[in-house]
Amino acid sequence: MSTTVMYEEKPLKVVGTRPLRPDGVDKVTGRARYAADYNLPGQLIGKVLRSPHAHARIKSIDTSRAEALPGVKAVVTRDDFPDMQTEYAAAGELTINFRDVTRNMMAREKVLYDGHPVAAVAALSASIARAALGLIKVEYEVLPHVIDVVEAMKPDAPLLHEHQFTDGVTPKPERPSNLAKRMVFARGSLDEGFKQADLIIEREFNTKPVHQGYIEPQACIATYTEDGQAEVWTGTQGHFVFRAQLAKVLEMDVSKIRVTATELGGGFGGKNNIYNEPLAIALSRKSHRPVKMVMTREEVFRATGPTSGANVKVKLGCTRDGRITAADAELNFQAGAFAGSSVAMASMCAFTRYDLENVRVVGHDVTVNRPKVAAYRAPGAPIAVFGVESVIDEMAEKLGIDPIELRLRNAAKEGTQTYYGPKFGPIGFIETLHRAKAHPKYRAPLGPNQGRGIATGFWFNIGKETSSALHINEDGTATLIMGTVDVAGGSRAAMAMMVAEELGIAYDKVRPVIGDTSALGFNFITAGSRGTFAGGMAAVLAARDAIEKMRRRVARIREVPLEAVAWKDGRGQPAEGGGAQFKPMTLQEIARDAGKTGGTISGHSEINAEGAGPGFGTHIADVEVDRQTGLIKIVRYTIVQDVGKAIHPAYVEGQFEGGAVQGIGWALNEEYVYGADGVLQNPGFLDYRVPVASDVPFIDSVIVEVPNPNHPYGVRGCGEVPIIAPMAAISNAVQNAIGVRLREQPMSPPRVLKAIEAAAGAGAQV
Amino acid sequence: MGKHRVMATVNGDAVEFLCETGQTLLEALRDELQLSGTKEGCGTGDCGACSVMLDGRLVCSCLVLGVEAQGKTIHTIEGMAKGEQLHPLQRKFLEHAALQCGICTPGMLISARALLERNPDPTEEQVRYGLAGNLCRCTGYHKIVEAVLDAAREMRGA
Amino acid sequence: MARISLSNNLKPYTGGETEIELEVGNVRQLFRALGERYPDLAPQLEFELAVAIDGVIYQDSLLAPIGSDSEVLLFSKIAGG
Amino acid sequence: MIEMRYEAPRTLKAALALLAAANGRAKVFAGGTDLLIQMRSGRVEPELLVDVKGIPEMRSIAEDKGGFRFGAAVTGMELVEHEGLAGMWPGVIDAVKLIGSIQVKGRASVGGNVCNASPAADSVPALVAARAVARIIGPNGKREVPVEEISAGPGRTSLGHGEMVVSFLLPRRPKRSADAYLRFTPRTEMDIAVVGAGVNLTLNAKGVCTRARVSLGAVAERVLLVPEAAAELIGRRVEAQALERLAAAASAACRPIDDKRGTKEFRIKVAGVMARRAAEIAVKRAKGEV
Repeated sequence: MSTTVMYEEKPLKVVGTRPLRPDGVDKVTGRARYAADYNLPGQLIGKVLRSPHAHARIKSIDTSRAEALPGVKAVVTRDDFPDMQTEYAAAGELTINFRDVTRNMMAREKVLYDGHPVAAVAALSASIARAALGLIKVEYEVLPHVIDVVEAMKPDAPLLHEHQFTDGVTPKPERPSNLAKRMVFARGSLDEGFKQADLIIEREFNTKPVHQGYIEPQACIATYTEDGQAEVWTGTQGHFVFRAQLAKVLEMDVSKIRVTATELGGGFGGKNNIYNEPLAIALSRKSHRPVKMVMTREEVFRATGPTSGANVKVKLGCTRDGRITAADAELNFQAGAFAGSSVAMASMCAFTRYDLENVRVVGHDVTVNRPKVAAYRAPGAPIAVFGVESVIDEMAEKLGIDPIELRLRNAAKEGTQTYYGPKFGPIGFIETLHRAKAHPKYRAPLGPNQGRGIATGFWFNIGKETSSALHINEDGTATLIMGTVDVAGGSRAAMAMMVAEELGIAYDKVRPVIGDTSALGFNFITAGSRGTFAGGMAAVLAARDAIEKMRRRVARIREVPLEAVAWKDGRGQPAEGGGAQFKPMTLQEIARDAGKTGGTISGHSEINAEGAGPGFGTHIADVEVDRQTGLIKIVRYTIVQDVGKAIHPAYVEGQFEGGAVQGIGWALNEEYVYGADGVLQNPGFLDYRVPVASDVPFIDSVIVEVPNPNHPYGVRGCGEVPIIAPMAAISNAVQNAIGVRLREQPMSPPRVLKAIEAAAGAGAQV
Repeated sequence: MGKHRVMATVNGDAVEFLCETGQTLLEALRDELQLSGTKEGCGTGDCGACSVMLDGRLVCSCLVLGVEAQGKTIHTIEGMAKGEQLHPLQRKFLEHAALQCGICTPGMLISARALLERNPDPTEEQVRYGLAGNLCRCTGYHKIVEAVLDAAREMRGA
Repeated sequence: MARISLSNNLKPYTGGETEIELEVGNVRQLFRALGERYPDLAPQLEFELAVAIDGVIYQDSLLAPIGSDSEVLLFSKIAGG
Repeated sequence: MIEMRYEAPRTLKAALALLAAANGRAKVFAGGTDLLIQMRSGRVEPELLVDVKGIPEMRSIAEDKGGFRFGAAVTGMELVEHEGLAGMWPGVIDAVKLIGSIQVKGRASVGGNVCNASPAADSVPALVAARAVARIIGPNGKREVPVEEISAGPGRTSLGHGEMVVSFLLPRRPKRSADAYLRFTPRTEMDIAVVGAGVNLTLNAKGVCTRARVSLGAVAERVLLVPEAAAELIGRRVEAQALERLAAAASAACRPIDDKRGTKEFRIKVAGVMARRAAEIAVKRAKGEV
């Protein structure tokens, strides 16, 4: 059943406060157990042999010498997995195709990127497993490769997939190509719109792939027993989705696989996909022992994530008074080795912050010889928004209109028709713009070589399948079993707070636990900022189910009609106008006697949450540019965002701060660097430069609360919006500081210095 | 030649373990001594998740060999609280919401304690540089820096 | 008959049609009818498309009812990281 | 698989004997912050690690001939915390402070930084500018070698088989002398120099530069000593014009490559900027203004 639960305004005791997270003490004492911290008796260590080539046909694989090495207990290759036909399923950001999933976890006909798995070994120790990898002989026929998205779209580019014919074009193409899919989102008439424009600006942008950069490398441990059952402990954003995928690629019954989501050391979209899990199960099946596999950081960079690199073209027209009349964009996204990037979502949110009559966005999904992209926090949106918000900034500058004012003149609001589909319900975009404009940081004085930039972001947010159970314990406490992984933001605390609010008991009397896949019905992955929205809705409904059962119990014990019992302040008491007087029963009293009055009480909910509320944010970035070296320093950074309702404001701020700094890293220095040979040159944290503490300032957070009408507490979801605007805000701030527009990401010192010199050479004001 | 037999003091306890020459102190702590609070994020000294104190020096345990621990004194996250009493830094990290996924937290706390031992009254900038060897991808460092400054205040009795 | 609109990006799969009328009682019936009418669209229906029925968005609700005078919009499903 | 051995000798003599017996298949192991990574990635596979951290001569810091001698295995943090050294050679300490994080400096040694022979090693330009001399011992006895002569290109040294660096001497210096080291990195910390510049100079009572050494890192196959750049300072007041010429001479001396860390053009330009800024700091220090 699809479910929406309407928002009710009511006095709150727990929601909106800042209690400590239930996983906190374990995390500050080193007790928290992440996947790599699990061990099983008799376990083997598994390691993966990876392709050293960007593109090659596998002519043969000889594992005999590895198998003969003492201590090696199993070796698996493509021959140990069934081939899969094209079949789609939902998985986090994107629809996945099992034909590709099985080829990505273990190469079949060809290797398609540096780092593509070719074989896996399980041995008594890591050092034996590593030595065994060196004994596997793979014969490759090296093929020409293509890394760049624009190059890959050319007709004579090296072809990754001989059977890939562009989807979404008519007539159907006769020749295969790297262009997997073309999509067009449109509304109104561009010709009309550009005719009405007084000012038209057309610009091109390029971005490099960036990695989610979670600090915990992928890890899992699996055991397969002789009766055909498998158990897996892994770091994942969605253990039910992993179970589904494992069942498919290993041709097992879902009921025979049990997955436990361990404490997760960061994901950000990058832990939505199976990598080592099927290999560990296959190795365990072959060796009859548990197999533990932990990726190295180098493997994480070479073979997981990243997000797309892209080429983006934006053309905007507007009137003299700043009303946008036409908006056109082309987004060319790298999908990596297999089709399916975030280009569709990027297309759908490129212009969606604005109320526009005439829009067209063309999206291209392009396969290249790089690791298959994974979701990364608001997948694709930062890339599209970098281009769009830069051009809007340029418009404001040319028209002499304040950049926030220009955005206010075009801002989407309730009732705005989007170009991708629905009309907006109540949204808080305009509120964020007003609050940003009024913020003291918007007027803070700027020093020499300093500048200020504005940019905005929008994300859809999602609901989807969610299950939850709430057990009322015999002492009057409650245990909440959740199926949505707490991907770090603190959703366990938020759920427990909402449940405590519903039950009318203290927050610390509710213990939230993430159940394994045997504990609950299906739960979709924690993605799309759905954790607190959908998980919260399920938890609230489980609590309401338990309350309903407790009311019934009170009615039976007190021998009054059900309608006479109201639930308030943690007890069943006479309903106003209910017609019966009786001694109220507290939750503790009900719980204590539950066994003898009809059995223990638990609430359940199994829903498909609909009604997610779109989120909007406005960012103010202040930068200082060293004109002689091109170094950009972030001086101040402010986020104003509508979250609907902040259940736990400190954890909402945490999402803003973390998302902003990821966005700052993306803007300034993060990038995948490939050599001419198609091999990744910076697979480590030394040369893949995520921000360190001394690179960033404090982040000012302003929480705006325009309730989502479709959630009992008004939650929209908040985790993804913060990463969308930083790239554009920083680029706009650089322009404001030194009069140079940066349209290449990352805005690293060599690129910035080059742009400064080019501008000086062109006679621009520097 | 077989494995090395190493005797060391970890969090005040005399311990003994066996290791190969190539095994790191991090591997010895996690796999031989079951002290898995120290984390591996990179294995190359670039993320700080494996930070421990070795004879009073802050080090990345992934860049120390297990065999070098012979006769040495090591402090890890597991020894930071004294019984029920959390270290002020641990408490402030909780109160300030200075952790999310928690994978960097043990190393971050060890580094923060080392910082405050050298400099009990650091500025914001000194805290940021003092923790620059510890990557955190979740928090943007904001609440971590606040928590360390607040803990420093409390520890100084200010 | 419910009025069905398909977002513009689906044109390649419908021979260019974006507005039709269908007699369907819920989303599952809608998908079945659309799949028969537009075979190229069929593979996308369940996994890639969301519907808005009289302004309310459903991403995964095959049984959501569609009234005889409903306005229904089909567009791409959304997710996140 | 050949098992790797580990030895921790207590004397130089014992260390030399171990190195000699290993026939080139041993590695001197001090901080290990480069070596362990190279071993992990399989780039080096030594049969023997000779841990020299227990050898007193390699772990001490002492005044020597009016300057300072420090052991090649002294850790970065020990150098940073040594007040006398920081007072006399602030530029060398600037450089040591930049060798990795506090954690890495808790282990990494200057001897390792020098012998790893990376053109981007932070301590090397500062040592070169400071006229530091390395004491090397080997099967044929002891020799003293200027630091700039140790690297023979990326990852290669001029050390012979069985030789190792024991210590470095930072010489005594005249009044009104100071040094400075600056590097450019995209991040504030945890990075490898895209360009590094060391400047060491002496002023006379009138503020005219009488002696100067300028060195550059990460702009060639090894750290460069750039006398042409120093010549622009000597005999002049270190002011705008001299600094401009210094910058130009530094840029002109570069012969860098494009790599993942920076482009050729960028390195050439920024080498001049770093040299100029380092000279400005050195002058302020020499005048006692900081």
